[in-house]
Amino acid sequence: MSEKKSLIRLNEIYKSFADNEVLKGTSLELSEGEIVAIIGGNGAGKSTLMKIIMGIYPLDRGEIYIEDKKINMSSPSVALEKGIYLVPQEPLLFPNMTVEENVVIGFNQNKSELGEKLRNLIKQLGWNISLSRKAATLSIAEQQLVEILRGLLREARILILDEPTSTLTFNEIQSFFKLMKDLQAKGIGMFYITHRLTEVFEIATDVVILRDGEITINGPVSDFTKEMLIKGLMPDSVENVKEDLENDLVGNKEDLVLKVDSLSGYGFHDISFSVYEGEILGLAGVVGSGRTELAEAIFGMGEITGGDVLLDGKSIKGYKTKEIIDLGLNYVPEDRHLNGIFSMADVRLNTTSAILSRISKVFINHRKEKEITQKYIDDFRIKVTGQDQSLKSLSGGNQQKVVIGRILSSNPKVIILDEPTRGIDAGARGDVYKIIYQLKKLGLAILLISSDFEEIYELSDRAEVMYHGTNHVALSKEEITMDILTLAAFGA
Amino acid sequence: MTIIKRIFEKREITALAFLIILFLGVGLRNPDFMNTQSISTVLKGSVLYIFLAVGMTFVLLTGGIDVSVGATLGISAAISASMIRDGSSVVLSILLAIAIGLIIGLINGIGVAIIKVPAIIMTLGVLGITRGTMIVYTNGKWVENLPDSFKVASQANLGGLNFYFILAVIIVALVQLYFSRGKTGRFFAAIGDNVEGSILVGIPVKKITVIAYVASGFCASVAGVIFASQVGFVTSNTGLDIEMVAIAACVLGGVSLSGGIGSVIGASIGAIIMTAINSALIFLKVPSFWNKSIQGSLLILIVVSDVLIHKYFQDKARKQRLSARSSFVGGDK
Amino acid sequence: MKKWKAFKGKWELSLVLFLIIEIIMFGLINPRFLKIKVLMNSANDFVTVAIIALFMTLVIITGGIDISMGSVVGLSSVVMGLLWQELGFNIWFALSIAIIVGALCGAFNGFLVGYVGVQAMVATLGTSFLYAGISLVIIGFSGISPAEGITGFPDSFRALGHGKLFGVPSSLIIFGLLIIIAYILLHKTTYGRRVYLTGINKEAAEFSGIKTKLVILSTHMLVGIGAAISGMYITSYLSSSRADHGATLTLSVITAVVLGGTAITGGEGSIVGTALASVIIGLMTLGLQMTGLSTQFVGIGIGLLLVISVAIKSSLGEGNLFSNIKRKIKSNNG
Amino acid sequence: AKDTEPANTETQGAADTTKVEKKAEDVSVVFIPKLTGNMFFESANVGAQAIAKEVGFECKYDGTTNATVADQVQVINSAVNQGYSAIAVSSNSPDGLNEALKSAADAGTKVVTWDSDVNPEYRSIMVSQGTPDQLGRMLVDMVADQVEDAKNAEIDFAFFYSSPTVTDQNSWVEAAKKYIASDFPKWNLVTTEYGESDAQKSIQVGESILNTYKEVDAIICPDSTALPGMAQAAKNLGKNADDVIITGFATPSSMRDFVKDGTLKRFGLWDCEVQGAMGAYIAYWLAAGNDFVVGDQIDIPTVGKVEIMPNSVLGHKYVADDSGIVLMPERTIFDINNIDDFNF
Ligand SMILES: Nc1ncnc2c1ncn2[C@@H]1O[C@H](COP(=O)(O)OP(=O)(O)OP(=O)(O)O)[C@@H](O)[C@H]1O
Ligand SMILES: Nc1ncnc2c1ncn2[C@@H]1O[C@H](COP(=O)(O)OP(=O)(O)OP(=O)(O)O)[C@@H](O)[C@H]1O
Ligand SMILES: [Mg+2]
Ligand SMILES: [Mg+2]
Repeated sequence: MSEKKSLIRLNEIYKSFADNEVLKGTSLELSEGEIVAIIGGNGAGKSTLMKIIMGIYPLDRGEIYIEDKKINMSSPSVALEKGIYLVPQEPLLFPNMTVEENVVIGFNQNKSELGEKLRNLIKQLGWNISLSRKAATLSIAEQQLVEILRGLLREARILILDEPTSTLTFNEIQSFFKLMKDLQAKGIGMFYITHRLTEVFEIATDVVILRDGEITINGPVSDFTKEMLIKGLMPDSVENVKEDLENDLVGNKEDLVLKVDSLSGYGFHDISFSVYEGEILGLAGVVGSGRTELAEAIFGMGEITGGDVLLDGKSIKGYKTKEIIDLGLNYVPEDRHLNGIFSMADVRLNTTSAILSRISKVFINHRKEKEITQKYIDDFRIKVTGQDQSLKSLSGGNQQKVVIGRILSSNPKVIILDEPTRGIDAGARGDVYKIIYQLKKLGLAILLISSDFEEIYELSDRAEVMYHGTNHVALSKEEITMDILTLAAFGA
Repeated sequence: MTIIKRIFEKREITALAFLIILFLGVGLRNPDFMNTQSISTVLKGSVLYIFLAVGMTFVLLTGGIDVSVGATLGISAAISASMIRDGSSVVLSILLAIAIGLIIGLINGIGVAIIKVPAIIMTLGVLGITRGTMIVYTNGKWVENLPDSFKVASQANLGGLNFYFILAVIIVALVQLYFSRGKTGRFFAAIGDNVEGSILVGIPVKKITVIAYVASGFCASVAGVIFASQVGFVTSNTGLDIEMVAIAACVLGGVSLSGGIGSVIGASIGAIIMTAINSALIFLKVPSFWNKSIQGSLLILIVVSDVLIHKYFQDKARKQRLSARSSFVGGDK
Repeated sequence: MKKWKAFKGKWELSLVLFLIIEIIMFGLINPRFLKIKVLMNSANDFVTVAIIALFMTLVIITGGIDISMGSVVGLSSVVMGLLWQELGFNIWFALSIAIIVGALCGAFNGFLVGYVGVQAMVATLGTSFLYAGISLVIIGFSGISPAEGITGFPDSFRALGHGKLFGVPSSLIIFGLLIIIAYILLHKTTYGRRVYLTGINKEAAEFSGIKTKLVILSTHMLVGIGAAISGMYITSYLSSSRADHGATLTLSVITAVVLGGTAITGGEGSIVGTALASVIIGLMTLGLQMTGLSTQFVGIGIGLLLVISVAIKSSLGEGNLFSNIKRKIKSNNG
Repeated sequence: AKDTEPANTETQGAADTTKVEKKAEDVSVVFIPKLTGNMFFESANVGAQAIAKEVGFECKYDGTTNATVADQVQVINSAVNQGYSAIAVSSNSPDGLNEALKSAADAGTKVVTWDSDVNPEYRSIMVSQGTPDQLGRMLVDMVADQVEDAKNAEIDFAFFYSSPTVTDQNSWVEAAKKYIASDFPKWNLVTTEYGESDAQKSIQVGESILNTYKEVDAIICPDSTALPGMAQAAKNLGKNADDVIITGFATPSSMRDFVKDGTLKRFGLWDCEVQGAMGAYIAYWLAAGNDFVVGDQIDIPTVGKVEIMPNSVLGHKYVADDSGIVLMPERTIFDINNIDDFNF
């Protein structure tokens, strides 16, 4: 592939945020028609590197060459002019604009022409999205679709895709991959960031592993196997969690903790299931099947129109969130940034935010607060410089661990985990799985909501599959297979 | 149902409806309120606020706020009036007053966009500085006895409508056209909606933000010149607290203080409402110590009902969408 | 770089530094400025702003703002005066009711902002008209001559604004007490923690079981109480109960809070900062007057102080002017 | 109250043999208006500065743009802190300044009021343009002069001034109402409106008054912003003095054009430059070390001799040797014949 024309070449890029050295002399090249998969742990610097290419962050040191010309990438408009476009990890839409406005803003072309092109593109992709909806009403998944549409419509020569598939459904991913291949054939080069190794082999031509700001592996995909990549990603040889804990998997099905009894609300309808002590109940389904609404309703944050929720046999319907937490149910929200973290606050404030009244009467008990925070930092191996590091400077995986720590600090009997590993790297994911098992061992009842069927398959003792707001299928341990999950989730 | 929803989504229309209800309601008690003379008084009186609200809309759309407009209005009024009184050419005086407005806007814009001082702080500081400067300039004196020719312009009518009001309408129409059709018109709202997103799609955020404040300074200085012409004398407290009226006007017209939403048409209707309330209370022959509390109650009533109506429809739409998702299965099975 | 950062982290420290420089500078210009009595008595004038600013800090930390407190100051003053003079209430009982009225005004603001969801600026703009209007209405109905106002309060009440304890004027004592109360409330109690968390991320706070609406309501209520206390102080200090007391406080209060390091966007701020900033502004006003400058121009000085200090503060942040300049210099060298 | 004892060891006999104990340069006066930027007070300051220059004492003009008691107290405190020897203040409230003035007196600062008084215990001399009664009557008479058989005429009139909280305007209006009730029982008050010292609003409110109360015969505007605003409003609606009587208090320069073009016939004011000069000079005179007892005379350069009268002329109960009133010589009614004679 070396004869191909080079589109962009990064030479010895350095970047640090305050004292945190994120990129330590990273060099990378992309040529026409290449799809370079970039993998690496949370906080490895993948997004940072891409934002530097896009001109969002200024670099500290190093050079960027586009078609062998050195470029001063001072702002995104320079990058856009050079035909670079970044589909960001966190969608950056304009909530008060329609989908169409969101996609076409910033173009210099005629608006009606653009609209036409956009409609064709959507048809070609076979995606189902209404152009006149306000972006504020879109789910994260839909927002991600819009971001991708933006990138595609821009006809960039260099397309950067930062975890575009983390919220897409299977079908959407397939049509998206097809389109990527079309673009590839046209000579467009792509950086493709993902945490899913199977995707690397499915779509990428080259693969790069970024570890702690340095490139450790770089080469054509054909040179590697999945195992090699996993090994490259995880130096500490993370043991297979599942096997380790296989023996304990027999749930103690005597004590019913959470019982949902034909519960209805907006977005879900007539849902019934039970969760027992020491058991993980998987709640599978595709994005938009209504699981988050269900979970929020149970948690006292959404409306319940019928049915009942019993915690330890006692109805908690209509209770306030605070009372529900105190009664022993807690929830790890799906949208971490919106609902999960206090980004300006430090780790300690985040960890204890749900148990303020418990650790202190009126005055804050700082000693106790420190103890509790340290416990979770140690237990979950949260990578921080100290308890007073602000959450916004942590990587996604570590942020999620802090959120789980907070949920646990309330000593719940039941926890609901909503997409607990979304956007988290393999290493951190292993950690989170371990944590989940620990909890199970402690006798907690766990409701695990996930769109990642592999996750449901690996962790669950039983599973419910939701489809269009109802619990469509209930599966016992033996029945949980990837095939059945997939079929059930799509309504079969 | 959908029509009602559409209407409530278009905040300009709710604002207009409220304005009409206000006129009809007061007109019912006192038909004089609906005669051309009173309506023209209201429209004429609203011109200042319309200009301020148009400028303010630029800034509010970007997610900022400009509380210095009252001071800018004051200093522009004082400068243009004193020059005209002292015999300078009217055109030159107006241009100079506008130049001052542009400079103040530029200072605000640079402070907010480039030095990154929060908008309310920056403009609050500039408010204090500008007011002080105005007093230094006028030496605390009023500017009086402007030539009648300059004052007469404020009474000029075209087809029964006040000339300045027509000017305001034209400006509003042009700005509205720019916001909805212009190449960069959408950028202001985009910045207020999502700054990072704007950067990503290549919107020159700093430049557009500076332009927003410059536009606000421009509008405020034009309002200042119009003030001088309408009132005929410029007191040292000219424009005092007027920024709050301008902001209230924008809010009434559906411009969001958190940025990203709103139109100049809405803001202008809001400006007319704010003016009309003043006159309406006199026409209702309410003892005037009630004025302030009635104004306040109305303002609260309007924004509260607006918020509630909005919430209601948003909630309803959400529920409908979610219900559609879950009930869809019935037909499917 | 490190030094600048530490500097930024300790905004309060730079305020102290500024305060010292300010005192020395004005002292050099006019030595009378340094008289302990002059300095202490200056508190009589700025304490009305400072009291409200202390509690306003909490509101701004939650991401809100309250521009109606000036009207609450006037309303509470009128309510107290009328209860005492017209209805013959005991002065301290009248005072308590006035403070309750202040709390109710604040609570109504908080209700509009927290529960109804009206933007704080808009809601309090409306109520600022309303509360000022109510003062006029009750004066209108009471038949009191607006020309004369209500006056002639008993000495015990006048001591509130004029008394001294060990030579320290009561204004300073009230200020000190309220600093301690506000400090403990915001920095030492779980309530304060909830205020911060609500300001940083309201949604996440809800998911943590924090009743954010109640938090918002209560912070506004505290400002209402602060405004009423300020109203009582000023009524006593001027021995006169009037509706327009406080009419011009709003901008000074917000200036003090922001200069004190509270982010107008919420989530960040401290009582010590606000207290220091109040003193800085108070002494600045006094000092500028004592240089012979006419009081009407003091606004220029305060405006400059506000803009420059906040510009410096935000320039010290990541990715702004200073770091940009630094980077430029560095890349030129390297 | 104590009786006034004319016997005085220091100023024997006629007080016009004034002894100035301090040199003029050593005396410094702060001249304090209710608010700055109001034409009335700015004109008074012109008089104050002129006499200060003439006599040679220092006179600082200090105030804020807000007519509030709190701001004024701060200005007074600052004057005392800076060691000024006297203040001449136009008070925003009859009682709100008491404490500040008391501490000023305690610190040795001489206190004079002008235009708007405080409780007489707290000042030495007040330079008064007249009692509320006089001014209230003057307002009414300016209307009555323009009406045939005013006593029996049934006329509708309105008040229009700055705000319901402002002290002196309200006191004149109260006095005017009393006078009308007793002397013009057939007059009918249709409305009282406020312009908030906001020129643009004053015009709008003015127009609305004329549109709402079409039959209104007279509008009385004892406020220097409301009067020109009202006149401009009438002009905008094409009305002149024959359609509606507009009168009130404002400076002649702000009304000159309206008188000339016939929008209104007459309005009044006193010579505020002279009042300012008197206030500043008397403050200086006291600070220079002069004492007085009620009944004495002061010789004011460019103005002439004025007599210190007892507080009772303004209806105050407090009577003391060292507290008195100096009345302005004349209040002026301006009309087409004399408007060009004044330039303040
Ligand atoms: N704006 C910022 N300010 C300070 N630190 C930052 C900022 N953005 C990123 N970082 C830090 O830089 C490091 C790299 O972050 P980056 O987002 O590039 O990781 P990533 O490889 O994309 O991780 P993930 O897989 O979780 O998306 C992290 O430690 C993060 O905390
Ligand atoms: N049309 C919509 N209007 C408003 N909010 C929506 C809408 N669709 C989804 N959301 C919100 O976006 C978030 C994510 O929704 P998502 O599409 O993931 O569906 P979901 O119903 O939560 O399904 P699941 O959890 O099963 O994936 C939820 O908090 C949901 O309330
Ligand atoms: Mg990333
Ligand atoms: Mg979900």
